[in-house]
Order: sequence, then C-alpha cells, then structure tokens
Amino acid sequence: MTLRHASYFLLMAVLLVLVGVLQSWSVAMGLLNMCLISAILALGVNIQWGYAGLFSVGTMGFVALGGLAVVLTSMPPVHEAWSAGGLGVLGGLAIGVLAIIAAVQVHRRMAKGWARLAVQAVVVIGGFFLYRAVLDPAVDAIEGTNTAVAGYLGGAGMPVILSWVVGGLLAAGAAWVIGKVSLGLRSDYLAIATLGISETIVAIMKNEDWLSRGVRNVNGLPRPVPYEVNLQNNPDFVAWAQSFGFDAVEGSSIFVKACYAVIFVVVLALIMWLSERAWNSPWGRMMRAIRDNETAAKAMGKDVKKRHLQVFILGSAVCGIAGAMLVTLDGLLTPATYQPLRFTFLIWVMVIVGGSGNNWGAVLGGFLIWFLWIEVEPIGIWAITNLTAAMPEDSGLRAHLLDSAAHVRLLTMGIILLLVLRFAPRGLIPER
Amino acid sequence: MIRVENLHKHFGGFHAVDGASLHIAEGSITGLIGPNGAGKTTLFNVIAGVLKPTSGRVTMAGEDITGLEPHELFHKGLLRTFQIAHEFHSMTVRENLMMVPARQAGEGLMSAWFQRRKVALEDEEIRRRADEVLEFLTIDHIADQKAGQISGGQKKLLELGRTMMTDAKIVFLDEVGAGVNRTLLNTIADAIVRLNKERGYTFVVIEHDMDFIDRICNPVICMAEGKVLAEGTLAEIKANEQVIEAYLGTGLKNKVKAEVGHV
Amino acid sequence: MDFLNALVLLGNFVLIPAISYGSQLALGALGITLIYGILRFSHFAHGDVMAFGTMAVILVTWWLQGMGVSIDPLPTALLALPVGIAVAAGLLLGTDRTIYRFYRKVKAPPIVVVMASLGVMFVVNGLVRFIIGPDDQNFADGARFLFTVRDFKEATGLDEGLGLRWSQLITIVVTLAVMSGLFWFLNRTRTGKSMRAFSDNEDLALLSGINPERVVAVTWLIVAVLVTVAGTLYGLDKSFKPFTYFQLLLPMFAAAILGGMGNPLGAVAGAYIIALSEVGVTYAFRKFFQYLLPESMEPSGLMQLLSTDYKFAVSFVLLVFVLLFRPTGLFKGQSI
Amino acid sequence: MKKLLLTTALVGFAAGAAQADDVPLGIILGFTGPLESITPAMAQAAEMAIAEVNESGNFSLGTVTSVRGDDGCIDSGMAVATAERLVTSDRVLGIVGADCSGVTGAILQNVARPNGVVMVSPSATSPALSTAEDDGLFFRTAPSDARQGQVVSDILVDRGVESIAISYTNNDYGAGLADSIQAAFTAAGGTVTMVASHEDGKADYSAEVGALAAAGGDVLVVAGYVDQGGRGIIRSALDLGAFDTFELVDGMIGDSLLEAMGDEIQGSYGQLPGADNPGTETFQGLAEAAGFDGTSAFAPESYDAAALIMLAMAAAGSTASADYKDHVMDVANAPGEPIYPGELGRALEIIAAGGDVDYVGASAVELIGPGESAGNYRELEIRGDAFETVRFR
Repeated sequence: MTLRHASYFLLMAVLLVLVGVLQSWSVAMGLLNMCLISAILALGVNIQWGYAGLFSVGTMGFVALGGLAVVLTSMPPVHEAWSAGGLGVLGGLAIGVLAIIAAVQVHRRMAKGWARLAVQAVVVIGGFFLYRAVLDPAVDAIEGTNTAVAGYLGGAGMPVILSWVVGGLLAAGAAWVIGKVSLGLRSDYLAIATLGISETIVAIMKNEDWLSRGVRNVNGLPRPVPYEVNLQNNPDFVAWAQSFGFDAVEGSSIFVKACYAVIFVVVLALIMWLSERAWNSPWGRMMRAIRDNETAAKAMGKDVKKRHLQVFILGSAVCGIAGAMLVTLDGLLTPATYQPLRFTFLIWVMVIVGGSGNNWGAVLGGFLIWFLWIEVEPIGIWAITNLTAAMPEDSGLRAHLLDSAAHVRLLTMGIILLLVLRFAPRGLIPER
Repeated sequence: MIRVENLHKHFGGFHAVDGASLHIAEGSITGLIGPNGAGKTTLFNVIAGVLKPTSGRVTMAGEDITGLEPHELFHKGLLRTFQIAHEFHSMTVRENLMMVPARQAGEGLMSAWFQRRKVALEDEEIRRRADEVLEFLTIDHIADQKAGQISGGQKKLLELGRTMMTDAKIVFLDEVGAGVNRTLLNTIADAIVRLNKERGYTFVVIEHDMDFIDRICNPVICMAEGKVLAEGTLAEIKANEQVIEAYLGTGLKNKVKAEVGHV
Repeated sequence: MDFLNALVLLGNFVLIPAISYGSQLALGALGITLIYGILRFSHFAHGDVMAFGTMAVILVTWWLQGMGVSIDPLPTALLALPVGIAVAAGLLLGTDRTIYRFYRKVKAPPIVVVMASLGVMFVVNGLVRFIIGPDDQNFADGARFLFTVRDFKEATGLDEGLGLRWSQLITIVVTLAVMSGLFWFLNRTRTGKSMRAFSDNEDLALLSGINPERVVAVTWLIVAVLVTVAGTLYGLDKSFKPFTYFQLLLPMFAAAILGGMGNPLGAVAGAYIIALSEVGVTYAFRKFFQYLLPESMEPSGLMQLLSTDYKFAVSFVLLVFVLLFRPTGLFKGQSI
Repeated sequence: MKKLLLTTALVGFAAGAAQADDVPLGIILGFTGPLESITPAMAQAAEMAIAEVNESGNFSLGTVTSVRGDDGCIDSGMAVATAERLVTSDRVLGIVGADCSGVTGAILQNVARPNGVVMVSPSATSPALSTAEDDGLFFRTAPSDARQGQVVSDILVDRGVESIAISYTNNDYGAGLADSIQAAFTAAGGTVTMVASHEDGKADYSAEVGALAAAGGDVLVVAGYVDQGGRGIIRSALDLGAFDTFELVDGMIGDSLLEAMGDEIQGSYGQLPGADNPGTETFQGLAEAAGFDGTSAFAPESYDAAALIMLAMAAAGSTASADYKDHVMDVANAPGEPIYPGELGRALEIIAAGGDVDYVGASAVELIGPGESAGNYRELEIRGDAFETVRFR
C-alpha cells in the first residue's frame, strides 16, 4: 500500500469524523458500522471476482442465508410448532434430499440413454410428490400455531455471535451446491444463473413460513451487546458517560454502536488477515494464474474447476458472515429487504470502485460507497433546494424536483461507476 | 512413449482429425509437419486433453490416457505449449515459472494461513529453480517484468521454461518458432536439444520452419487432411510423392478459396 | 362439450395470457440477443432503457390526448411510438458514443462492458424516476375488449368463456410484424447480411470491408425499435411502472439464454417457453381435469404443481437445466 | 477525486443546521422502494398539518419544521441510518413514520427507543408491532390488521358470501391481513378456497389469477396495494373473467383504481379505517386545495400522525418526547372537544386555555391498548365513479 492509498483511508476517516462533528456522533458511528459490514461484503465479492474472475451476481442470496442463520441459531425454539410438525418437516426434507441423491446415483450408475432418463424422471417426479405429501401437512400444522408471533419452528437458542459462523457455513453449503451446478457456465450465463438462484433463495425465505416466518419477519433477535435502555437506567453508566460530556441517551447510543464497531473491526481484521495471507502465498499465485489464463493453468496441472469451486465457496461464506452480522445489527430479519440492486449490484460497485483484486481496495470501496449511498440523499436534497431557490414557491417543476430528490442516489452510483470504469478502470487502489 | 490409435475428432461435419495413428518413441524429438488445416493442432489438443476425441485411443507408456483432463495429464508428465503464447500476463516472468511445480504446500489454504515458515522454505527452493531455468534460457534479465509486457519470442521461451519447472516426460511444442527471430529461435533449439539429452525429455514439435525441423527433429511425421501421411527422416518425407501432392494440393485449394472469397 | 370447455378454459387462463406475455418478452429478449451477437456483451440496462423509451411514448401520448387526437378503438399510444423509438434510439446511440465505443476501441474484455452497462442501468433508472416519477402511469385509451368472457359464453353457449383484449391482439400482431420485419431485414438486406456476417466472425467481416461502426449503429437502432415497442405494448396491456420494467430484465435474459444467446429465433422460442412454463406449471388444473375425467376420478386437490410464489423460479430452474445439458441453449447460440 | 469528495461532504453536512426555536419533526417514509408511489401524498399530508399549526400562531413552543427522510420501505439498514441522522443530527423531536412494518420495527428498536423519541406510524399495520417493546414511545394511527380481518369477514357474511379466495401482497402487511381474514371468515362459517400471495411489481399476474380461478369462490379478497400487484391481480381477474366482485382492503382503496377500471368493478366493496366522520371529507377538501390527492392510501392517517404529535406537545407544554409521550393518548381520545382537520388552531387554543380535546381528525382517531387505532371502519361500495360509504363498522 503506497502513501497515496493510505491517504484514501485517512480521507475516509476524516469524512466520518466530519459527519460526527457536523451531524452527530451517533450518525457517524452508525455509518461506520454499516461501512464495516459493507467492507466485509466487498471482500467476499472480491474473493470471487478479484481473485478468480468469477462473474457471480448471486451475492444477495448468500447475504440472505446469513440473515436466516441468525434466526435459526439464536431464536428460542418454538416447542409447540416442533410437536405440531417438526418431524414431518424433517422427514419431508429428508425425502427431498434422498430423491436428489438417488437421481444423481442413477445418472452415475446407469448407461446413457432413454432408460436412464425415464428412471431419473420417475425418481425425481415421484420424489417430488412424496416430498410434498409429507411436507405440506406438517407445514400447515406449524404455520397454524399462533401466527401473529410464532408460526415457525424457531431456532436453536444459541448465542447470537455463533450465528455468524453458522451464517458463513450455511452460505458455504449453498455455494457448494450452486457452484457444482453452475460454475461450468460461461461468464454471462453464470451471472444470470446466479442472479436467478439468489432470487430463488430469497423467494424461499419469503414463502416458507415454517422456516423463518416468511414475510411476517422475525423481530427481537438477541444482541451481543447491551441494550441502550438498560444502560440509560444504570446510574454507573450515566455517570461514566457524563464524564465524557455525553448525556445518558447519546452516551448509551454511542456506546452500543462502539461495542458493535469493536466486534465488527475484529471480524473484518480477521478476514482481512486471512485474505491477505492467502493472496500473497503460492495459493494466491495459483489463483492469479487461473484468472489470467485458464487454459494455460490447466495445462500447468492446476485443477481449475476445483479451485473455482473453492474460491466461490470462500467468497460466499464471507458474504454469509456479513449477512448474519447485518441482521444482528438490525435486530430483525425482513426477507423483503433483500433486493438485487442493494445487495448485489451495489456491492459490485464497491469492488469495482475500490479496486478488484486488491483486498484493501475492496475495503475502501465498501466504506466509500456505503458512505455515499447514505449521504448522497441529504446532499441531493440540499443541492436541489438551492438550485431551485430562485423558482417561485408554487412552481410545479420545483415541487417535482424536490419530490424526486431521493432518486439522485441511484443516479450518482451509476455515474460514479461509469467514471471509475472509464478513467480508473482498475479502481482507486489497483492490484499490484 | 505415446501411442495414438485411429483417432477421430469431428466438429459437426468437419473431420479435423480423421483416423490418425502414430507412435512417438521415448527419448525422441519428433517433428510434426503438414499443410495448414492438416489437423496437427487439433491432434495436439486431443492428446493434451483440451478436446475430447470423437473416437479412438491415446496411450502413454501403455496406460490409457484418452479423455483425461489437462491437469491430470500434467501430473502424468505430459506437458504442452501453445501456438499463441498463453502467458499469465499480470504476473512476473519469475512468478510464471514459480506457479508450475505441482503439490506445493502453499497451494493449500491451511498451509498458506498457518504454516508460513514451511511455505516460505519451499518457495525459496522453487524460486531458486526458477532462476536456474531463467538463466538456462538466457532471459534472467527480465525475471521481474510482467509477462504481459515481454516480446513474443520471450513469451515462447517462457512457455518452454514452464515445462522445465517440473519433471516432464513428454512435451508438446506447438509452433514454438512462430513469430520468433533467428537468434531466439537458435536459443530455443539449443534448449530443446539440451533438455532432451540432459533430462531425457521426449519432444513433439509442430513447426513450419523446415530448417528448424531439420536441425533438431528425427523422426518427422507428416499429416494431411486429418491423417498421418508419412513418417521418416525429413529427407525421406521431402521425397515422398504423397507429401508433395498434399502440400501442393491444399496449396492450390487454398489459393482457389482465397480468390473466390468467403461468403 | 366437456372437451371444448376444457380447451377454452386452458386457452383463457394459460394459452392467451402466456402468448401475449411471451410476445412482450420475445421483443425484449430479441434486443438482448442482438446486442450480445453484435456487440458481444450482456446488456444489463435493457429493462431500464425499455422504461425510458416507453416513458417518451407516454409523454407524447398524453400530449396527443390533450390535443384531442384519437384513433379509437386503437390506443393513441401507437401514434406516439415513432417519437418514443427516436428518443430510445437517441439514448442508446448516446450511451454508445459516450461509453461503449471507448471499450470497443481499447478492446476491453466483455465483462468490463457489462459493468459499464450496469452503470448505465443505474443512471437510466434514476433518470426515468426523475422525469416521470416512480408511479404507475395510465396512458391506455381506446376500446379494451375485442370480446369479453361473457360475450363468448353467450355466443357459444359453453360454460367456460374466453376473452380477448385489443391490447393482446395488438401485442400479438405487432410482435409478429416486428419479428418478421427483423428476420426479413437480417436475411434479405445488405445491411442485415453484413450484421450476420459480423456476428459470425468479426475478423472475417472486417476483412470483407464491413464498417463495424455502421453495423453497431444499426444494431442500436433496431434495439431501440424493439425495446420501445415491447415496453409500450407491455404498458398498454398491463401498466407502466419503472420498477416493473427493471424486474422484466430477468425473464428477458432467461429467455435469451434459454434460446441461445445471439440467436434471434432462439430468443423468441425461449420467451414463449418461459411465459408458458411460468403460467403452466403454476396453474391449478383441477377444473381442467374435472371437465376431462369421469366423475369418479375427479381430483380433490387443486392439481397445482407449484405454488405461484415460485412462479419466476420455474424459469430459472428450466434455464439451469437447459444450460447443464446444452450449454449453448436450445438453439445453438452466438450466431445471427 | 479527493477534492470532489471533500467539497460534496462539506456541502452536505452544512444542510443539517437548524435554528434554535425550531421544532423539527421527522417524516420517515419509503420515498424510494415498493411504496414510492403513495408516499409523496403521505408526506404532503403530514406537512399540511404542520403548516396548519404554524399558520394558526397558537403553537407556543416554536416553529414546527419538517425533515424528510427515506427509509426505502424494505431496506432496514438504510432506514436505520436515515432515522439515526434525523434524530441525532437534525434533532427531530418526533417521528411521523415509518411506513412499512418491517422498517418501522427496525427504527423503533434501533433508533427511537435508544434515543427516546416518539414515533407515530401512519401505515404500519402488522399485528406483531402491538406487542413490540416500545417504552411507551410508539403509536400508530392505522389499526392493526387483526381488526380489519374481522371487519372484512363481517362485511362478507352480511352480504351473504359463502366462499372466498384471498390474494395477498407478499409482505408482512399482506400476509398478516390474509391470516386474520381467513381466521375470521372461517370462524364465521365461510369457506376459503385458496390463499395465495402475489409479488408486487412483477410482470404478469395471469398465473396467480389462473390458480385462484381454478380454486373458485364467490368473491376475491384482494389484500394488497392499489398501485401495485393488487391492481394487477384485479386487472388480470377481470380480463380473464375469473372474478367480477372484489373485496378490497384499505391498501386497495384509491381513485386510481376507479380511473383504471371503473366500469368493470361496479358493485365491488371494501373498507377504510374511519368512523362516521365528517373529518375525512374536510381533509380531502384541504388536500385538494393544497394540491395533492387526499384519498391516497394512508394520507389521512399521516395528517393525523403529525397532528397528534403536535397536539401532545402542546398539551405537555414541552417538545421533549419523554414529557409528551404520555399526552398522546389524552389528546387522541375522549373526553374533550372533537377536533377535525382544519381545526388544529382551535385545538391549540383549547389546550392553551386548559381545556380537553378529543382529536378525531381525518381518520377518526381513537387510540386503544398499546397506542394503536381502535379500528373503526367505513364500508365502501363502488357505485358509479366513486367509492360510496355504505355504513360504519
């Protein structure tokens, strides 16, 4: 990292401090936390794109799976629902998995031809109906239990931090399956396939209510840090906060965010350390070779398919971890939140702007783009207000422009992306 | 060493390799010649696992290697270079060589993360070997340049160098001399001969430059229209009626094609 | 009689909706496939450009309606189409000039151009909302139905009915016209032939004296026609809303890939397959079988294979399966 | 790049400065995202209430200003960041919002509670919010969906409907509403043939309608949004001749529906929150004068949300949330002088004189239990080119 690149980070820090001074420290800390998560997300995408040149736009799906992991890990189990249909659901899912395994085995064991196709069709279709027959009544039973607050199986009741690991594992597992199926595809096809698969993952989370309440959302997820209200009622804390010149409310808000920030920094540092080590080792050299020229890498004895799968799983796992952290920070799981514009394309902008193939670049991109994503709106409103100040109060155009101010955000992101692609195609901090 | 039996490779209706059979003797430097479109590169690609044959068999030291993936063949000691240089452009010349050795501990993530010392020691050894190869090929002065920025001839040398980073048994060189100047071509020829003698590499060389073939290859196999036409010393090949006709024939056909134009 | 009823039922609920939806998708997918064939990148801004062209049509339609112009029973929007096409063409040629041409010149890898189109997507997305707003816009006028379900029932005496809307008829007719025009153009005209040559083999085409910039410009013009027509038809048939047009991107791409990227015929086939499978797999066939089967065998359930929640997932599962077994799509991709 | 960043940053932050005697209120709604088409009217309604209070000159605590913020409706990360900025930087003293139930929960837990700021949502109707921990800070002028389900069932039963199919928008609002309608109607002896969701903003709804039609039913209950998939479902159902009578939930009531298909849905019916309330009409008149559509979904509730906050402030004589949060219920409910839209000035006078007000407002506000609207509904029927009120429930 050169002095120039270090200065970018310094600038980023200055921007956040400026927010603290001019807006408020709570806003600045809140921004910092989201910047940290965005940086981890960008690292995940960078592992797939920057390291291996995999054009996967399924990030959203892995982020969502991370979020699901938080519910599955940390919420208390709903015993009523388990006794109503827990076994049925497990049985149904087992049948589904067995049917797929059987179909794959048929594919492997039998000779190519119509007979194989027929047997496979019977296994798949029969398995599907059996799966539906076992699963459907169980699901109905579960979803019938106290819909307003439960209606799902609940989680394992474990500490919420653990869910970040689970989120990574869940995303990694899904990536293994998806990678097996789609990594052989050409780049553009891979993009659309992963985009579609990630939409499907979110659709499952929205519609399988027994799993995580679907669109009814899961509220009140446990936190790894204290609650502000409790801190405000704690005289020791209030006194401590006042010694720094903060009142109880502001102090508690900043303290809680600082706790999150510390944990997030630890996670980011850990992932960064592992990424850097890997990228600067023979492993990284091999990955660069594969990205530069797949054919030659194969001829030089590298198992490209296996390595692509590996790197796809790794990147997805990182996205899953970030997804779990995000939901933990929010305190609730809302599957409708997962939109490709926000959770896939925006992350890509972060990586491209920051500099793909460079871990520091991805982190910078994550910080900068999230910062702009949030701060462009007030800046846009301010700019339009001033620009239209000369117009009469009742001007239709003025009202229209003010109403449209919120849409400046997407416009800005597009322009930034285009400018960077054109004038700094390797990003702000390019690969060495 | 390598035996090819009745190999076919069809692209739709086009028979690029049409029942080729040949044998490559261990320790030889075999030249593979033939007019453009004779199916030489396709044959290479089938043997090297890039393309799957339509039918036929390839064996290496008696073992069936038909349809194996390129990276599997690499581990069996079968290497190849490319007609158009396939360098790893964003890496330095030295790194291009250092990525080659198989089963590097540092290619496993666990070792890369947690066994730094072991990996560093191993990498030091690989680097030493890479520097030896660079010196051998007389391109040690460009070791730290990005491979994408070196000359075409140097890229060819680099590809040859990559094959030296491992214990190859047989190396396929596809138009190693194309676009390379005289001096560099001599360096390449010297290197091939030395490797053949000192390390016992078997070579198969596709080349259009007959002087080059004449200088290092024996025997020479001539292909035309997907089949093996003749085998022998270059002098024998040159005297072969069929070969002359093949070169002339396709030459004429090509000429006709060029004049009629492509629709 | 029962057989006829079953047929009409299927026609009303599955075939007609799928065909008109499929036609709209087909026009969009054709654009995607053309861009891929000639310019060799996946145009991610497609849905938003479609919204942009349609927006122009809507604004002109409103103006025309304000002037009292009408071609009842046909919608006024048809008159505004040329203007919309011109605006869309201006946008596409403008972006090509300012953005894509640069990457062509430096021979950037296709993936970079895809990224750039992602940027264009963001910008156009914002522009459309800025100009016309994010709301639903109503611009359809003229008669709505050619005949309604009720008319049909009265006329035929069947229990089931079949409705046909003007917008559906226009969609199908216009789609057929535009598609045959396009295929005629590609196969019969000099420019069309040079486009096909360019798509087959760029180097060879360049050697034979084809001006690449001209081919590119013509491609964008055709794409402008396709997207604006598709967007307008869609808006007339359903409604115009910027967000919806962005959402159309996925099924359009699925159709193009399913048929084989770069193959126009494939794109059309893919679009109809996607539309049919989306509607067909999630349709509840109970009534259909009630008509066909004897009473003792009548199904008790809904006979629905998959809940409509997973409607769009159908097209993706289909897509992935096809790609696994035929990586180039149903029709061989990458040739015009 | 650096220069650019620095200037934009400086420019942006300067926007946050506010004057000392200002009473800023936050209006946090989904200006972008799936509800982006109904939010402008909601925001304008809230701002209309603010303007009314300021113009009356009877609000002694300062000049009320509004600060808009975008919650994206479904992006909780963005929503929390926006709310955080409004609360801690713009120092808003109360929040009108948020709109969607998901982000409302997120803002409540992550911003409003930690900072102790009152939040009055005009449109978050999820039953789950009734039981959310709120420290007495959270109110809503929209009733919980549980109540509406009962009303829908009553209307259907009174009209002699025996079987229904339900199509709901696939979010917490739609799903919760569908649940409660199904439960209430089944309990009343009716048959629900199918409950199926629809995604908003999708290309085509013929598949959904096809499935619903196959399931059958006398009436199709549409629990969605008028400018979204809900309209698409109705359009498609009419075109395919699948249903010709619809029961429309509150999110589906809007003039744009009549404009788009007025002739074809004559005789369909639905309900909106509201008591036998002259205020609604007054509000629509005011809205028209102010240049926006007062019948737009949740616009009356937004006006009421803003009005309630300001009246509670006046009653408490303080703009601090901790002080005025306990007065929200008082001003909203009897006893006291009923207050309708356009009478905020009078209400302030009464409060200043020590009197009691019972704010009725545009949506007949009556807060119960955990601070949510009691849920009086107006039964509407489409006759001619308008929604006509049939009765109150």
